[in-house]
Order: sequence, then C-alpha cells, then structure tokens
Amino acid sequence: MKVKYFAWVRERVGKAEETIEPPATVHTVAELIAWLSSRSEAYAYAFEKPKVIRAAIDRAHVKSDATITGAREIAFFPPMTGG
Amino acid sequence: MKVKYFAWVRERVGKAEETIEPPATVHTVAELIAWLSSRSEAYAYAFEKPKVIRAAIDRAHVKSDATITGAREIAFFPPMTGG
Amino acid sequence: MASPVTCSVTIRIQEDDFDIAREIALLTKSRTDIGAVVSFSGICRADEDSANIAALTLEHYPDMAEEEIRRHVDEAISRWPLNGVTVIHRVGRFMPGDNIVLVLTASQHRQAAFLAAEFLMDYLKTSAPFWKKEESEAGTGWVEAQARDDEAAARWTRS
Amino acid sequence: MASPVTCSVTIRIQEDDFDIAREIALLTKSRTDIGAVVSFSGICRADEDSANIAALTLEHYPDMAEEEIRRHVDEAISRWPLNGVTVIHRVGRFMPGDNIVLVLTASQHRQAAFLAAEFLMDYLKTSAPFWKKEESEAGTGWVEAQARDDEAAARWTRS
Repeated sequence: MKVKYFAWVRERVGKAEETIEPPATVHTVAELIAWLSSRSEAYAYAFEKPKVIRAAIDRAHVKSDATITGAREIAFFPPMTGG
Repeated sequence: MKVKYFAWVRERVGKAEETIEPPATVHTVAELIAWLSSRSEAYAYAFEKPKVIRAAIDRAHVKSDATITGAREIAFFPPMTGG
Repeated sequence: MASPVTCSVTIRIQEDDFDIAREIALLTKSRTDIGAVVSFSGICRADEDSANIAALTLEHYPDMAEEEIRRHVDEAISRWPLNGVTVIHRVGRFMPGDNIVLVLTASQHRQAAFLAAEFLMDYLKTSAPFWKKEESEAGTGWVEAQARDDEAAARWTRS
Repeated sequence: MASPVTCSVTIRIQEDDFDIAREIALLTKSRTDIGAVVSFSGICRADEDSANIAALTLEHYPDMAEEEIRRHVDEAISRWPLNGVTVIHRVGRFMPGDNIVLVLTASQHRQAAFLAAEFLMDYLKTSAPFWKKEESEAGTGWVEAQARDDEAAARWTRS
C-alpha cells in the first residue's frame, strides 16, 4: 500500500511517500504506526506522540482503531492548520 | 419645532416636513401624536395606530413617553426596513 | 504590551453602486495586522414572499441615518477587536440584482469579524432609518418590518 | 410550491491569488434570487502570537483537500438554503498581507449566508488537510493547531 506523509511528519520521516508491505499482523492504523516506528529512529521520532498524529485512509479521516485492510493509500499528518 | 415624516407616515400626512407650535399642554411624544391626529383626517389616518409609529428627537430614537421639551426636530416614521 | 487596535471607519449613504473589491482594498491597504475580512452585501431580490418584485425604492432620514450607523459601528468597535469597518447603504430606486448595502469588517481573527458584521446587519435592519417600498405585480407598497429581524437584533442586547 | 434552490458550487485549490469581486460576480451573475452574499477572506498576518512573521508556507494533501472541502460544502448545502458557495484555498509561500483563503456564500436571507460561511471556515481550519509553516525572527516552524479552532468547529456537531 502507498503511504503519504505531510508537514512535520514528512520532514521527520524524511520522505513524502513510499510503498510499504506491513506484515499480516498489522491490522489497524495504530498498529501500522507502531510497526513504522520500529523501522528506524526517523520513524520513531515522527510518531513519538501517536495521539497527535492524524490519519486518512483513501482520503478520508479515520481514527487510530480503523482497519487498514483493503486500503490503497494511507496518509499521516499533524493536526490541520489551514484556512 | 420642526417635524419630519417618512415613508407611509409622510405619504398619509401629505408632506415631508413642517414647522409646528403645539400648545403648552403637549409634553410628550404620545401627546404630540394625539394633538397632530386631532388636526385633520390626514393626520388621524397617519397616526391611526400610534403603537406602530416610531419617533426620533434630534435624530435619536425615543419612546412615546419621551418629553418634547427643548426638541428642535421631531421625526415620525414606521418601523425601519433598511439593510 | 500589545499596541491598541486602531480601527478605520468608513460610513457612506449614497445613490451610486459600490465596488466591494475597492472597499476591501481601502480597508486592508498597507496593513499587515488584518487576518480576516468579512463582507456582507445585501442585494435586491426579484421574489419577496412569492410576489414578483419589479423595483425597490429606498427612502431614508439623511442626517439621522448616518449618526445611527455610526453609533452602532462604535458599539461594534467597543465589543470586538476590529481593525476596520465599512458600511455603505444605497438609497434610490433599485432593480432585482442591484446592490443595496455593504458591511465590511476586518479583524485579526475571524470570529470578531463575523460577529461584528452580523451585529451591524441586524441593527441596520431594525434601527437605521431606511424604508423600502416595493413595486410588484400586486401593486406598490411599503415593506413591513419582519419579526425575525427584531429577534435577530434582540440577541445582541446586553443585560 | 416554491421551486427548489439550485446551488452553484466552486471549489479551487490554487497558487494564484483570487479576485473577490470576480468570484462574487460569477456567483451572482444573471441571478435575481440572491438577497445576501457573505465573503470571508483570510489574510497572512505579520504578527502571530507576538512573533514577527516574515513568510508563511501552505502545504496540502492535494486530492484529499478538495474532497474534504466538497464534503463540507455538501453538508452546508444540506443545512441551509444556499444559492451558491465558492471556496478557494491558496497553497505556496505567502508574505504578510497576502490572501490565503476565500469563502463565499449566497442565499436569499442573510442568516443562512452568515452561518454557512462560519461553518465552512471552522471546518477548513480543523478538518481540511492544509498545514502552515511560519518563518519568523524566532526561526521556522510548523503552526500548532489551536484549541479555540476545535471549539469553534465543535459547535456545529449535531447530536
């Protein structure tokens, strides 16, 4: 699946998007964040406060307990500050 | 004192303004309306529903019990419908 | 200490149309302390209470109208931190689609700008000495004041 | 029977500046059923929390941003009788005084236009995927979300 990062999540991870293949044990957004955090210090830094991170699956806001099954595109970003 | 009429009050009275000298027994806006109403059918028609009529003394809204003593300009008009 | 907000005020009663972009530019020009500008324009509609409006005539009490608007602008400035307020009310005869009134408010934050614009419009409707006369299929007559406008204005009353 | 309100919708995310007068003209042109137009423009300020802002960069999630705005415009149309809605959000790098966002709402009556514009702005602030980065004397950093914006958005929640 494709993962996108925005704002300071993107800066900390060090890339804007990538394609990942999480193990089958990763079912939810929260589990995906935990798995990504285990990959490197950069990810661990980006997701150090998981409660602050917002997520979207296929361009719609989701909560951290949302399932990632069937997702084509998952995005992670800080709280929005537009307008 | 000068009296001004606006909107349908003006149309019913038949003039936009005039100078009047009410008797010394007329102290309040309500008494002035009663005195004007007694002058002719046109005035009586204009002021037939005195509760609907709004008044201003020297360009500030007043209630019907306001004193007219010292007033230079009194205006009568229906509820406002601007904006 | 924050420097006090300076609020520029423009009030005009005129027959001519207004240009919203020009008025906004005048209000915001060479200032960088404004974060939010709200504009309200009131337009002559063709359909009022299902009658077909052909034209609308606005009559006013010239001197009092400007004083009354100024009192309410001052009140708005005392309630919200505003950087600028513009009120333009047209008078004369209007066709459907014509502009009638413009209220512009500028502030650092959007809530103040929105609230001040609503406050000013509610008071213009119920308290500024303007009167509308409609020409429609059903004849010509003075517009009656709406209870909903009085209710809208009443919500700003401070006890 | 009153004919159903038709609401024209324009949503754009762009680097270029917008022209409020042009957008209002597009929304109201050759219509005579609109009585009220509210515009909100959000402008880059020089002073945010007493730091001196030199520039602001707006980043966004392109596809989601437009979909998210459209969802909220549809929600606004379902809540209030609107004749037209325009939302333009700029992205890129801005200087103090530059326009950032425009929300236009048109309706028969002013209350619907005001409420819909406030609703859309509250949701743009908290729910549309845009992020601001500030360059100031104190350095460069991402703007933090404001609790007051979440509170403003929460008042529209229907139980």
